[in-house]
Amino acid sequence: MLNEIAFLLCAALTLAGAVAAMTLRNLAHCALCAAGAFAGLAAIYLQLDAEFAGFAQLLVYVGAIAILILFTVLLTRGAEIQPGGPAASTSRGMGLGVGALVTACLIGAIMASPGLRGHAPQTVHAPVKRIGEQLMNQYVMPLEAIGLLLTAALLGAVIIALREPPKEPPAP
Amino acid sequence: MNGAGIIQGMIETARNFAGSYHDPERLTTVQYPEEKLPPVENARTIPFLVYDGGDAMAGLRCTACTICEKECPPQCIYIIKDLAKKPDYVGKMQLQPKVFDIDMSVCMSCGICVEVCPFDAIKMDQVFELSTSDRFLGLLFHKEQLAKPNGYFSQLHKTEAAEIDARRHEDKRKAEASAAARAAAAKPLPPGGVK
Amino acid sequence: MRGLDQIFVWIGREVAGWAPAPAQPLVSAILIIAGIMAVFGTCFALTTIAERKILGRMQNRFGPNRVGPCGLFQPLADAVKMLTKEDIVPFSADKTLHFLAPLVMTTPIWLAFAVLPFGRNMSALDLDSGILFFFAIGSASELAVFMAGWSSQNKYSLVGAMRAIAQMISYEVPLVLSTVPVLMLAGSLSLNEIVAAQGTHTLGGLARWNVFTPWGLAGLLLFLIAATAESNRSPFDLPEGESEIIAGYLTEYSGFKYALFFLGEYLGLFAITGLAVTLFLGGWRAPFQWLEWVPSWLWFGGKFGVLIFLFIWVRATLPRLRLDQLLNFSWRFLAPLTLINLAVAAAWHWTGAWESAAAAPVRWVLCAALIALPAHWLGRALRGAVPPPRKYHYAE
Amino acid sequence: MRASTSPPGCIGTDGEHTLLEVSMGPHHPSTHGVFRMDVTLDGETVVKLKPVFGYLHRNHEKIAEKNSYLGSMPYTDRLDYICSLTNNWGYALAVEKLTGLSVPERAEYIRVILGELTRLINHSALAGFLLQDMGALGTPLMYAFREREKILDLFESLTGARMMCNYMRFGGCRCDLPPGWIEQTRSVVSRFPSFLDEFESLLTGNEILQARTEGVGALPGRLAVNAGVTGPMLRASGINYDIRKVDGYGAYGRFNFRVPLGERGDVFDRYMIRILEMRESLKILDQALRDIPGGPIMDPKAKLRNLRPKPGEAYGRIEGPKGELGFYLISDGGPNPYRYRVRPPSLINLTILEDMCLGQTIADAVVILGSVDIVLGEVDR
Repeated sequence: MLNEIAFLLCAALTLAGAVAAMTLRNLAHCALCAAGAFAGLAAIYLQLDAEFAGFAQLLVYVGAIAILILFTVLLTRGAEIQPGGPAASTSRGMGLGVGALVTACLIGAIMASPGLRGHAPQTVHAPVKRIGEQLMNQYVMPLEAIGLLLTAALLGAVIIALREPPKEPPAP
Repeated sequence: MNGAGIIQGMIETARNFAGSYHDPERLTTVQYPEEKLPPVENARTIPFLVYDGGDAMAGLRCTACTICEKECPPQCIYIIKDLAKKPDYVGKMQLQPKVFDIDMSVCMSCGICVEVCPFDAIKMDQVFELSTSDRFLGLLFHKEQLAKPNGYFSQLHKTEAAEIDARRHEDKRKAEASAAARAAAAKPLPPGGVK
Repeated sequence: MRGLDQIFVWIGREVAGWAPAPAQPLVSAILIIAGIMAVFGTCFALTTIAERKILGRMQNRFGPNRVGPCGLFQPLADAVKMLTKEDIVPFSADKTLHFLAPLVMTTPIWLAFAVLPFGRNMSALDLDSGILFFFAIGSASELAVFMAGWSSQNKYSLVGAMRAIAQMISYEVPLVLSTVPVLMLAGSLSLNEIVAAQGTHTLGGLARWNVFTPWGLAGLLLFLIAATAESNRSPFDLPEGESEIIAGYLTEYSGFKYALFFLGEYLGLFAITGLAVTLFLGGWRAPFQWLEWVPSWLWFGGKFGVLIFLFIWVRATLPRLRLDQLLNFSWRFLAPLTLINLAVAAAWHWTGAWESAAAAPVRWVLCAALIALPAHWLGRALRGAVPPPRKYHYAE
Repeated sequence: MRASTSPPGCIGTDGEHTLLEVSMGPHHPSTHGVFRMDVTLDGETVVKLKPVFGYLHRNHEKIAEKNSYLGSMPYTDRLDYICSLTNNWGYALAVEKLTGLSVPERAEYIRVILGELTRLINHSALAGFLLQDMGALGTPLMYAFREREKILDLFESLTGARMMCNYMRFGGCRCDLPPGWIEQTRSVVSRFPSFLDEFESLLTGNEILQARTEGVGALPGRLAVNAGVTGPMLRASGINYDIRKVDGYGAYGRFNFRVPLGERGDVFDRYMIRILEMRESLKILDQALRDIPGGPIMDPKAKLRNLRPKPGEAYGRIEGPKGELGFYLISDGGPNPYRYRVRPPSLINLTILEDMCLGQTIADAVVILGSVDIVLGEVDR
């Protein structure tokens, strides 16, 4: 009973945060609401006894990604939203497509879960040590691939952010 | 070495931390209301009027010459002369102030009134706890508040007061002597004296 | 002595024992929470007065000594002042965020104390991933700083918030990375197990604290530097750099909200100091075997106090860095050095067999050189081409 | 509600960057009084800086034109309230030039002693304030003030006041040294070098201080000369100009001392030049305290009141701790000057502030302002 109430609260926080992040007009408010949604998600993980995933979610999403978003908001001051303008952007179609894809994946995962087929969900105890061992043995290739991808992204970001060297004035 | 200067600085603050517990050279703070610094003879804060004898108003040395009023840079002195004259310490008839006000909220403690006074009548005090709840009239001192006995002045500025007292004593002696001489000269010759 | 060591555990158990059985977990949780809040609340009050008095002595003055004996009641007077001050909210401020920011700052910090082991069997929550929890909780303060700076609608606040966020992001990297060698060698993220890993003794009864190894010493220094920056203390107090941007993101705060920020900052400092004690200084353990009779929580408190004094001492001595120097220092000196320290810790681990009297010093010196030389080179590179020393000539 | 996400105070862009205009002061912790800097920032970089002053204007010159010559003397104390005695000296020098009064030897020595003590006070306090601006939390400032107290005690026992001394008179000094004063001064002076060593070991080698000051706010010697900068700031830029040497006023011709010169003219040089100047001042003090002659302290021709100089003009200048402090007087034969003008070193050194700050960060601007060494009482008069 207590568990259900807690889940509902967390879910409500997550959903409300997400909805507010989409609809609010003030970019700073949007970013903070997104942070709230991330925190709600972390709470759901924690409720599922996934300590590591929950804290990692907090550390990475609330601690880093939300801050990055806020920083972007601070740095791009010119991008004001007109009060009367449409809330949705021009890339609505693409957004819808991505959303549909993610929803499909989620539905697939839910349908595949054993809980739906009447089995009692088995309590999985996943201490950090075991997660680490799994990451380093079974899932080492995906981990490395992600690492490579992130490094590439980082390098790309640095190259984009590098100030262009002042061009030599053309010789007269 | 990186950080050597920082470590050196930290040693310096640590030395001062320890030093403030035992070295009076380092901890020079005086905890004011409980402790007070010894008085400095030359120190000056606000002016006061010196009087001789027991009666403050009668013994004021001020002769209402208004030199201080004219010279005061911020012009905080206000004098009205009293036409009734009174004899000074050598017996000469002098004017006296009817009103002698100093606005202490304007006074800047420069001491120029003291320097220019030819009668040693105005001197610098050493009080400094002057706060009052009345900004205007509370700091406007009248001659009753300003008058302080010569003994008080000698306490504050020992050397200067001794000098002045000696000079005035000498003047008085001379004046008495000349008065006596004059009296002697004016006195009719005793009958049967030398011709 | 065993009794004194466990006295708080015993009191907690006894008091909780009086409650009816179903309520016992709740009562004991409340007791622990109340205990932590009381201890660290008092600690906050004492630190403010101690800091002012120590700073005063270092600057050759008395410090506050008017309220109560030796000025000990000064925090009370401060509290009364803070609480009775008018709470001013700027007209154009974003009122909701302006109100929420101090709460977001202060509330999560309390959670961080949950995982710290303050003594033997004195850890409120033994989480398997305790240190991760600690850092996850700490990330909320960045949000709070942003909220405060943004919502005040003040240029100084905004500049202060930007500085604070840039600084916190930059220093979180070395802060977290400098703890990794400890986790690696202890083989756990749980703070209790990290303390346990430092529990054995070597020759002469000296404890095997991490700080007694080259990588541990370097790690502690790196961690402390990063912690100073994370908690916005001098010489990294740019977000509140008084002489430059008045009070940074706190400019528009007054009264109780300001006090909450103040509390949050000090609690953050305490939490991170507690973590430093746990990770590098052996937590609640005694330095020598023959000192084990002193209660464990006293050891924790003592080490904690020494580190707090160190923070105050640094604050009294050093001028403030500039923003670009601050960021360069983090990215070009601290972050690479923490990574190198990781390798040094690995080297230390591999040479674990060199325990003999002849080999141990070699191992020590080798590992120390592995971290000291890069530190020297990185420092040289950071300072750039050092101009020739200045010569001042004199005209007659 | 405004849906704007732009922060307050954006004043537009310069095409690529958004500029933020920040008005630093007059109520700001680092402006050394009521001084305002209108700073335009690109991020943290200063792209424009406009010094705004006048908040402390007290009509000093006009008051002096109305007061008697003597009556202006206490007002000069309040120009640069850290160094009241050198202000006295500059004014006394101008009036002495105007009236042709000469100063007895003993009074000249007393003036030199007081002037150099004032220089010690000013330079040590400045170094403290500079570090305060750099965020050193007042520790150096407190050390500087600790030593300043000891010198102020000397001033009090001689002149009667700690700061507003009002001591020098036209043709001499107001009163002679009290007994034992020379010995007290000697002991204070003999302990000052240990304070300087302590100060330097706390600061000069500090890496953070070096990083904050190296190359910051460099002022080329040429620009400094063109801007009329004087004092330690000019000498830090490597220009050898010290009025004590150039004019040899007072008794300075008789002392053996050197003028330290910097080479890069940045904040570190300005800090270091002041430290070195203090060491030279100590040398002058040693010689003056050793050689001070006896004799009168006032020109017998001097009179206190009713000074009516012959019509004419005079410019008296001294090497004040902050730079060339000059007083320009025109007399029309009346009891008060027809024109009275102060050349305040603080103000003229301040005019070059923008050139030093452009392209530096706002934190540097604060430090540069601190290194200029201004006192608003003198800037605004």
